[in-house]
Amino acid sequence: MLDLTTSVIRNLDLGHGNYLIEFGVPDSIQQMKPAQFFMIGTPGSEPLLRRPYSVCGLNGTFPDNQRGTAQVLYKVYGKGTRLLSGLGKGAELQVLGPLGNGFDLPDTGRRALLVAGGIGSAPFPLFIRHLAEAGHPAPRMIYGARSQGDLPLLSWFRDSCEEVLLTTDDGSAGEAGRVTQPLERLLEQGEGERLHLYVCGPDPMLKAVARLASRFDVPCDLALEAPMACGFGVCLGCVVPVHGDDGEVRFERVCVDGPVMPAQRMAW
Amino acid sequence: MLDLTTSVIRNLDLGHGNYLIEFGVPDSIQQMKPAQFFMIGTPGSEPLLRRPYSVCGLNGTFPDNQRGTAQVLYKVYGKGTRLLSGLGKGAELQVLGPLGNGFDLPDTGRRALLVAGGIGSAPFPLFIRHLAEAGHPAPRMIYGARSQGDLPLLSWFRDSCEEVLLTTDDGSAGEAGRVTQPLERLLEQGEGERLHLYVCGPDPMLKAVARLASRFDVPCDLALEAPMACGFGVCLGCVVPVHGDDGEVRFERVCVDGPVMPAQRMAW
Amino acid sequence: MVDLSVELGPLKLKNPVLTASGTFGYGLEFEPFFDLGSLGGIVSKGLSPRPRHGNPPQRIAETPAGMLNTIGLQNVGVDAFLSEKLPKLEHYDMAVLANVFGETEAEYVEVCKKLDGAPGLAGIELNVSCPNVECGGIAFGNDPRALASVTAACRKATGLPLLVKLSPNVTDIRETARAAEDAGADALSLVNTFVGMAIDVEARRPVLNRVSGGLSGPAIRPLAVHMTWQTYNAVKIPLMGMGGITCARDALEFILAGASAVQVGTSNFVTPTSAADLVNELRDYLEQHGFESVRELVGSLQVES
Amino acid sequence: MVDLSVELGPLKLKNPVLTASGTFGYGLEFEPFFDLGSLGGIVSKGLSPRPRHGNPPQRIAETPAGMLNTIGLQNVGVDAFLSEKLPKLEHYDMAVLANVFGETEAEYVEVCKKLDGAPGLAGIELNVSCPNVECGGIAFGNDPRALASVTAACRKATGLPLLVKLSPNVTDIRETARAAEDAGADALSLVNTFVGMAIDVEARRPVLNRVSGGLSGPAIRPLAVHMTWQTYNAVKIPLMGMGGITCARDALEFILAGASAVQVGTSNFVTPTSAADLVNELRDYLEQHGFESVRELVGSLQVES
Ligand SMILES: Cc1cc2nc3c(=O)[nH]c(=O)nc-3n(C[C@H](O)[C@H](O)[C@H](O)COP(=O)(O)OP(=O)(O)OC[C@H]3O[C@@H](n4cnc5c(N)ncnc54)[C@H](O)[C@@H]3O)c2cc1C
Ligand SMILES: Cc1cc2nc3c(=O)[nH]c(=O)nc-3n(C[C@H](O)[C@H](O)[C@H](O)COP(=O)(O)OP(=O)(O)OC[C@H]3O[C@@H](n4cnc5c(N)ncnc54)[C@H](O)[C@@H]3O)c2cc1C
Ligand SMILES: Cc1cc2nc3c(=O)[nH]c(=O)nc-3n(C[C@H](O)[C@H](O)[C@H](O)COP(=O)(O)O)c2cc1C
Ligand SMILES: Cc1cc2nc3c(=O)[nH]c(=O)nc-3n(C[C@H](O)[C@H](O)[C@H](O)COP(=O)(O)O)c2cc1C
Ligand code: FES
Ligand code: FES
Repeated sequence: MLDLTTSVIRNLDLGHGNYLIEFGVPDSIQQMKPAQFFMIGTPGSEPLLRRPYSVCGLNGTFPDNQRGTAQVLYKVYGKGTRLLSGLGKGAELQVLGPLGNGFDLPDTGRRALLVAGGIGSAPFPLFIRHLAEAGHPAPRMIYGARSQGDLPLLSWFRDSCEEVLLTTDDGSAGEAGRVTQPLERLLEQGEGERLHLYVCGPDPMLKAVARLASRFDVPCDLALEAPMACGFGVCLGCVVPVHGDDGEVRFERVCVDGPVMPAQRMAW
Repeated sequence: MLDLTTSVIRNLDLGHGNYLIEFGVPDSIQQMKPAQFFMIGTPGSEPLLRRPYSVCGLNGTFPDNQRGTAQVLYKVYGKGTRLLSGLGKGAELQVLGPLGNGFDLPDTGRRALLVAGGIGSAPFPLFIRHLAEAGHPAPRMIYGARSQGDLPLLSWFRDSCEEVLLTTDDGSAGEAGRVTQPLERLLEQGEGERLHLYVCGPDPMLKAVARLASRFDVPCDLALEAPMACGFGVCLGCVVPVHGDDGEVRFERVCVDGPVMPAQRMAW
Repeated sequence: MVDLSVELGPLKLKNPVLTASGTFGYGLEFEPFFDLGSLGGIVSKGLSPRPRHGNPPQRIAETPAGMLNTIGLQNVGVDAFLSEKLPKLEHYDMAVLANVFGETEAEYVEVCKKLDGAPGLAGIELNVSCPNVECGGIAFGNDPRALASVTAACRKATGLPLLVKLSPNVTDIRETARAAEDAGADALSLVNTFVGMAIDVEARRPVLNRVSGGLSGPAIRPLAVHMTWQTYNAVKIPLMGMGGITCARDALEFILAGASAVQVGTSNFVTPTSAADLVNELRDYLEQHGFESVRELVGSLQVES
Repeated sequence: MVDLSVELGPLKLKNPVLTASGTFGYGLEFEPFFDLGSLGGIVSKGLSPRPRHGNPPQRIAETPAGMLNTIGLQNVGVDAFLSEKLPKLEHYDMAVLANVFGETEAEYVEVCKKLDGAPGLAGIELNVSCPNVECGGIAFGNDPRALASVTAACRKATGLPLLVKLSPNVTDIRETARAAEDAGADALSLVNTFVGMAIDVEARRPVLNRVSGGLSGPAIRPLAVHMTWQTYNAVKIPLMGMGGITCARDALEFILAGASAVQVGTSNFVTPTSAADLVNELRDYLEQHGFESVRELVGSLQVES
């Protein structure tokens, strides 16, 4: 774990409030697993807390990125992301990482099915690269969002996945509705036996996908979000209730025990 | 008085922590008097309060500035000025002004002698232009600072004043010592009868110059500084003790009753 | 069209946005920025029987997301307020409240009597965060008995709507709130500033001439919202909430927690139009969320039990 | 070479910088960031007789220059602390203090007895900001009598240096400070968090599951410095100051106001190295200003009278 002062290399505006920011990182960071994350702070004392962002790419994840860099895909919500979006080349960043556990590859016999909700697609580029490097076939992806503009990196995902099924709440791209619709169809066709679901997106989506995974008994890993103060396990602010091995519900920290947790452990 | 959202046109680094920032202003602002000031805020919620800065230049004060702009000369001290120094072209500024009273021209028979301490030279470029426009001869200036690097716009002042007498605490430029040394010599030579002192700089300097002015009975206007929350007269935070016409000491607001006050009114 | 009007007992306001005492001068200073008539009301600088010079500088200090002040209740005095300030505010369609303080109970009563029946005055707000010189210097507002006594005395002195402005520097604000309610207050304002202090570590001196001062601004908002919620659940009279309000979202925290109206304080210094902007933002929020009246929101916080 | 060592009664520290309870885990979590031995000491997460799960999420909320938390005193329990955590800290040259809390006086005493004499433990800090279940739920620390009683009981239960950590949610902190002093505390820590609340105005619900939480961070610093100054002038025992400290300048405000040592809390979350950085900054300040010992600065604030 490093706390590094680095600087912005570029901060690409992808439209609709989505950005891809690139900054320099030392070699050790290149070992990061997909769905591991950084706590990123911008200069100045506001906001007080750093914000968590998944690693989206590293050396070679995107064709045009520079060596010794990392990329983070983010969407502007509030103070922290607004400040981030205003940074230009050379601006200073405070970056703590790698944090959290990250996605593991699927067991043999199973293929990764990525389920992303909007900006929840952030951890998948690096995961797709990891799958390729490990000799896995290109995964399929179900990518949903409110509207057409909320599907960042869509063309990159189309190039890098076997197939991308789209859903939008307003029908402006792909099927009108939720990611659970195409997912349920796939699972009803019996595909579940050969799949491992990797899910990242807003809480209601995670819950809906987890319910389907449980109904069809498919392995399912969720990349969770929680408000975080520290990101490295000390504030105890980011807990979620999970079923312990002893069957009792207890609180675990999303930042160190997650952010990836098997869906069946969740005690929502 | 306007509260305008404007943007940075350029932010020149003059070295040693001194900057000249230029931003767009509407025509009404062009009527500002020297030593009037702005309350300037930068985007984001930190620092809470805007900071006061004198108007340094307007259309035509500096040869290369654009029409419809104002310039502010500032030095980096803390949070607010540090943020300001980081802004590039196009960055948003919140600018409230014109505020305060400003310098009046000297009475006939008297010539302006400008006394500046470091960044206290900020209001003088506009004042020098006003003097010229009113047909006054180019003024003399005594310009003091801690060290050589703390004399921003020195070559501009040299070009625009009849004479610039320099003092530095460390002797790195001009006479070693304080502005009061050359000033006292001038006054002892009997020049006081033909002079009106205009003074801007740190408090101890203002006090020392005010004492000399009183000793030699020279008209002397001070551009005061005080911590300010509002800049337009409502918080009552910026008061200084002054002698009232009735002889009693009372508190007046630097932001609306000043920042320019006749030295003899001060009840320090 | 959404309905922004609210009632705090006998005090009727066209909208729930006022400006806080000591942060809005006597109102007139804001005429260059917006139409004062767009506000629900304004609260005057604290008024004493005679004019006061206030404390020597340094009077203010910035702190993280807040500021400290020791203005020391500098004011023109109640007579000048009535003769010079109030008449100029009369033509604005909004409520003018007079904030009142004293060093003794008799001074409070004296000012209230003078204000009683003044044309164009909508009500009185008692600032009880002042040291009680007859009572060892502890603030009226930090002692439920002194508070009840001064409230009851002022209640007798005026028929105007009477608000008591609570001090937050207490162990349990519900006690002082109930004391003011029982003594006849029509509504409560909360909160006044928190006592704080800043030190210049280079000079090794307090930044403020009077050592300590009152903390205001966004920093105190979570504390003030909590006190509003506590008080809402402890008294029956309506509340006027304040402490760090800068925008409609901030104001809504107080309204949801139980405030029928809000006051904008320190934010007036930073963005002179903030109170007027807030009225518009509040209207937008109500429209976007399908509320017909802001009164539906007062105290409507949903808390699982 | 400047001398950073300080003494708080029987507690000797190599430098005056500690980390605050609940913000530094059990210390081990910070081993990746710096040598724990560079600190004056650390204070453990609050320990109860048995392990506690804490409160359900959402447990934290950011506020202007601050944060609210309702962690709910989740901890491993005193036994696991003694067997699993404390031994791993023994080889660091710094003081380990155990922060202790209970819902009854008996629970406090139980934990103190278990800690008494534990190898490598430098002292005990009582967190008295917990609701007293036997006494109507009002926090021990907000009631001078309950505070005196629990302090005296713990004093009997342990020979270790005993610190009482004061709650800031009181009308006059000097009263609780004196109560703790009279009941045998060796030193006082101040302050714990202020009670606050945040509301999600879209959901119209409290942001925190438990509605209210404790406010910490730079926002509270001016309030905490003031309480330190008040307490310094009211008691004879030494003080450990905290509340919003992020750097040496912040720490110096507390030291000048009378704190012999300081604790860094929320800042550990934002900048994991802040406590270690602070030690170096403090040394620089002393050197630059020509002080030989940090003890010269304690309470050295110059106040005109
Ligand atoms: C492990 C982890 C990894 C993450 N990875 C990424 C990532 O790669 N890219 C990314 O953009 N975000 C990511 N997030 C979410 C990101 O941290 C938040 O969007 C960010 O904290 C928002 O900060 P802010 O200051 O802009 O908003 P705040 O000012 O903190 O919040 C503003 C408002 O937006 C709401 N809000 C904040 N975040 C979200 C959200 N994610 N969804 C919906 N509403 C929200 C808040 O409740 C609040 O009302 C991740 C979160 C976690 C826990
Ligand atoms: C009417 C008026 C006009 C002004 N005009 C100008 C101007 O044209 N150009 C300009 O650069 N400044 C000017 N100032 C001063 C300027 O407002 C301050 O320098 C500024 O507020 C500093 O803000 P900050 O956030 O950077 O420092 P802060 O964070 O507020 O202060 C940081 C530290 O620096 C100290 N400090 C702050 N300002 C000064 C100062 N001026 N001198 C010495 N120490 C200081 C503070 O006491 C504090 O210890 C003016 C002030 C007034 C009242
Ligand atoms: C500079 C200043 C002066 C104040 N003067 C008064 C006053 O005269 N009477 C009073 O009751 N409150 C006074 N207050 C308190 C405010 O009315 C308000 O209660 C407090 O500032 C909290 O609100 P805010 O955080 O929005 O500023 C003053 C506050 C400030 C900042
Ligand atoms: C997440 C969190 C947990 C805390 N847990 C405890 C605790 O267990 N015991 C205790 O006495 N104080 C606890 N505190 C209070 C801190 O020790 C400290 O008193 C307070 O946060 C003020 O300091 P700060 O502003 O530097 O954070 C906690 C604070 C935070 C933010
Ligand atoms: S964010 Fe602090 S423990 Fe997880
Ligand atoms: S700065 Fe507010 S009155 Fe002068």
